[in-house]
Amino acid sequence: MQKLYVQSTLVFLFALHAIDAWADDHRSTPIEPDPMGLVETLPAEYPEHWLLVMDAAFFHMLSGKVIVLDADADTLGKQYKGSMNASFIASLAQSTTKPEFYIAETFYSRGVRGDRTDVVTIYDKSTLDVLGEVLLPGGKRASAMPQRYALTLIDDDKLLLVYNFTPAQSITVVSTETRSVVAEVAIPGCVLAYPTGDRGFTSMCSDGGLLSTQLNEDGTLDSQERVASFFDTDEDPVFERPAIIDGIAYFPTFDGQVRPIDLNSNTARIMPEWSLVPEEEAEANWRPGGIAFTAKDDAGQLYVIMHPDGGEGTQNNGGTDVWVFDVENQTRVHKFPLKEWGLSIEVTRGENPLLVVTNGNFELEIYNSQTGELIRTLGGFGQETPFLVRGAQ
Amino acid sequence: MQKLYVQSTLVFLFALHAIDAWADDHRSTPIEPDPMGLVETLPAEYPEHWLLVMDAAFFHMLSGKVIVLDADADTLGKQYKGSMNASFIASLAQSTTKPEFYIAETFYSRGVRGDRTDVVTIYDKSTLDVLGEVLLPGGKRASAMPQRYALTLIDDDKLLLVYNFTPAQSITVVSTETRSVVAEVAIPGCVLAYPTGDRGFTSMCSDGGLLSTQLNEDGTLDSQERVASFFDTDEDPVFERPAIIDGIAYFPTFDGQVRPIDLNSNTARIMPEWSLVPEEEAEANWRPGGIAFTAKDDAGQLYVIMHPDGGEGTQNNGGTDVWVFDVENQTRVHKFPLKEWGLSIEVTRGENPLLVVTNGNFELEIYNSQTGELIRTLGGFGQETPFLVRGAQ
Amino acid sequence: MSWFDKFTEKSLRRVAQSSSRRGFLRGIGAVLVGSAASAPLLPVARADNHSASAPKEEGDPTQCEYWRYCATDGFLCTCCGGTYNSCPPGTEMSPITWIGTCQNPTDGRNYIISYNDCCGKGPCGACLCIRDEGDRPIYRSDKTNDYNWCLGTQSAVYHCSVARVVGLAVE
Amino acid sequence: MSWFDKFTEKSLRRVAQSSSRRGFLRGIGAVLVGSAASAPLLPVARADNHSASAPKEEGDPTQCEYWRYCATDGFLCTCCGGTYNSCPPGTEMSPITWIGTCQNPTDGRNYIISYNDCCGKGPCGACLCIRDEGDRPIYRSDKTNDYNWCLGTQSAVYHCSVARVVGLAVE
Repeated sequence: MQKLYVQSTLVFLFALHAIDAWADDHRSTPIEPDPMGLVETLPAEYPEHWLLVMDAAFFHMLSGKVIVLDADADTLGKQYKGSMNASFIASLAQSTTKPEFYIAETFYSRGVRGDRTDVVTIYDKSTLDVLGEVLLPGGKRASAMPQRYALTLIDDDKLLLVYNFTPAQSITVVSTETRSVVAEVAIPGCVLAYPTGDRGFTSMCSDGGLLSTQLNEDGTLDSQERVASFFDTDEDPVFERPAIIDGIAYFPTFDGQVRPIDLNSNTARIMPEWSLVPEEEAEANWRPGGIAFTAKDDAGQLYVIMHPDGGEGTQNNGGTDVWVFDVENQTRVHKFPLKEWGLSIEVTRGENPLLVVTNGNFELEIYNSQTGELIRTLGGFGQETPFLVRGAQ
Repeated sequence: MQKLYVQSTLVFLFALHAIDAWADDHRSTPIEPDPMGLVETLPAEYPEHWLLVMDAAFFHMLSGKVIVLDADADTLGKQYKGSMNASFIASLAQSTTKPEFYIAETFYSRGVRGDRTDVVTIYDKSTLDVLGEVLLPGGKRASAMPQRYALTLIDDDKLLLVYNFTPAQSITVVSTETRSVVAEVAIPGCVLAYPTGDRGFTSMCSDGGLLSTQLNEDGTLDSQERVASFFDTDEDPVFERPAIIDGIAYFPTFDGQVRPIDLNSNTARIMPEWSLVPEEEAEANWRPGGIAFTAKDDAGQLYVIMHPDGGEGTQNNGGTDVWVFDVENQTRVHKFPLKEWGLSIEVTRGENPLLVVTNGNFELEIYNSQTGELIRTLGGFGQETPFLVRGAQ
Repeated sequence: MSWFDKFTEKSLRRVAQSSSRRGFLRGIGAVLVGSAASAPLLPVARADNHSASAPKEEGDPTQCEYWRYCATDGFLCTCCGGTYNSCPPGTEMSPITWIGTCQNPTDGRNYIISYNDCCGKGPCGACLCIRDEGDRPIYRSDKTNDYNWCLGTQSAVYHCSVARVVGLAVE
Repeated sequence: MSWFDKFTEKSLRRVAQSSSRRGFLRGIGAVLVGSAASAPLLPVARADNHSASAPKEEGDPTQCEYWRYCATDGFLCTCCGGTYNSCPPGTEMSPITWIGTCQNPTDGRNYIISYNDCCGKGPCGACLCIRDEGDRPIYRSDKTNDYNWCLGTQSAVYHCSVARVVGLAVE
């Protein structure tokens, strides 16, 4: 309890000498002094059950962060592995070919005002140090609710795609090799970048169609191909938030269908839709919804947050259940009720995946993804609004 | 509920025409279109019961703010008058000779990292627009829990004093006339700036003494005078957080005395101490404490947050009561129990002052300062940790 | 603004204390005064007093249920130092906006409402109001509230949202 | 760091869920293992096993009650990706620090503890721990926890605090 500089401490320590001397010979050897300046590091490849929690800090947007948690650990001390700051509703991408994270973020020279600077900040996975940054020109980075495909790695993670909205729409192409901007590709009327084909991406368009773009090796535009409208964006909208399994993106629709789109070739290919809701439960009007409400596991199962009594206006609400689907057989294999209302989900990689749910209290519920059993709830880690969670890759 | 651009709206509006036409002649004239771009303004002189709430946002320090509230209003809509951002545990000063606020704050070029910039941001009281800023050189601004006298106006508000701690201690002198830094005055071993004499300030020193500084008209150093140690900073510490009434600063001590210091002359003058605790209550060991736990009203009464069962370690806790003192007669005139635990207080200006208490839930309790009656509690205004409240001057 | 449609119990408590835990989000939708697009509106009962001095609109603009907010999403400027049609001091109204059509229960008419964001100060944090009817994914930029609409302003930092009448839906 | 000694129910809930509403702050003080300066310490009962392999310290370093934290104030780095003596990844340990003297209940000795702040990332926000004994106002910069002690680091932004043993109080 005494807070002293060493000098003054030594004065009164002298007074204690008699007492301590009395006991000294009875004791074990004392604790060695701790070194100065120790800083922890993490493994360059994260364990399967580690999470990257994207806390947008909606009430304090300049103070967003990405928190690295171990979902297997029992106590906060063991759960919390580190953090990275992430300013103004940032986006995150993780490389699997380099030990790097990429955070697309925005700064103003005076906090909320002044000169704007958009950057991709490059973090080392092991040290969580900033390795460098790529300046994004034009102040174009989309400012929106977090989306998994607002920042996309393609071409063995050599190219990073940043979605822009000003409201003109484009993709800024960043080379992770040279850490520089190499191109900007216009995607008029379309949004986001789902990895597609050899070295490309697909965007979803306002007419209910798609736009598939292929890039050259240097990241410049090679070709673009439009896929004609296949749904009515007013009356029968498809969510722009798919889970991608073996190159097939499963896009839920507002009314409870799923629309698979094959992204394995250079141009997206529409596949037949099927229903998420078994016929015998149709009457309860179950619908998908939430923030990041779709996920997949490495065995190829699709996870969707569902809510009953759905209708116009309920599409972003979240839900009471997570349903799990076999996409091959187009059947539901599990129906897991959630402890609290669920807003976003993620499933970790590997053979024993965990289902992670951001609940309405902005805590993370960790479930066994095969049994639906609640294992633990992660909270109290300094989070405000963790809208989006990514499993460590 | 339909969110449409005007063009598409017009299409379906046509379909509704028949229905509306039916009703048209029975109706009053329709609402006129609202103008575009309206922005509210405030009076250049704020009413007596307006507050400046300094929310340091301790969990999101880059996102601090100062919120202007009307403590007289019944509803949040009428209470909330506006806000100013205030980055990284900022300090606030309000001029009474110019319609301006001054916020001393700190920015980094990349939020939490990069190049540091300290500034005094100048706000217009009426528009809450930024009028300009003064760059503070050296990255020296003290980063500490909010203090009323870390930013002090003197000389009819022509000079603004910014307290620095690196840990070397100094005062940066800013001219509010030229909006520029005019001097830096070393105050070795001393802290803060209590307005003193003609054009000066007094600082409290580590030896239990004081340092009184007078400036020239241009803000440069004129003279400094040390006042010899008058208390033991280890055993009998004086709080550095006084309420100043008629130029006399009333400094509570840890053990429940008050030490008045006359700041009316150019050198501070120590006055005899007296006890905050009536003899018959001494046994309960009442002590002052909290964050900004002293205040005064324009009638010259002193307000202090008190807690019973005080002792080493309780000095920053806050308390259960606010006690009100007649400083002339050195007697307690009121003993107000608080609804919730109190951390900080302020009393508004004028003849019908309100007592404002920041409670442990980080809400503001508004009391009648003469009866102790709780009038209302202000909350839900986007605050995180409003450590300090200033009455509008 | 408007990208906090996605909601959550914790934050919603600030808006609607009384909702039941599950399904509270649906409850918010239920206060809407019906959708002009999905079903034709019947004229509502008119006030007895038709004089020019009769109130043209009623309700509390600091509440999420207020008629003009039928498509709003974000912090209500009425709780942040602004009004339903003006920005708080020191903020800038975004010229780019999304449009809703809301029925005024006082005169039964449908009005086109422009939900301009006020920008340049950090999030107000008071009176979060979320209504998602008619919202579409971000590929429909004309109909989505997932974007921050502080576009074309000096700063893109979102503070709060207003609800301006820009015209009568039918003349 | 250390300037959040000033505490408050709301935040304290994160640390100590069980405190009664009033006086909870005093409760925190009560967990301290006595003050060496205000009253001489008696040696505590020693463990039976005096061998070199005997534990030299006990307790949970993620809890505010842990013996090394007798003068800490701020977020415990043990809850932020660090340990009681090391900073979380990507932060920088401040070379300027304040010093406390805490008694290790395992060996009964008094150790000098250095409370270095870890800096350069925003506030961790987890495991806030506040102990104010021995704290003095900021004119005693050697004994105050009201300053942010991220001084002499690349960034002055505070993240969390460690508690390093720097020596035995008496040899």
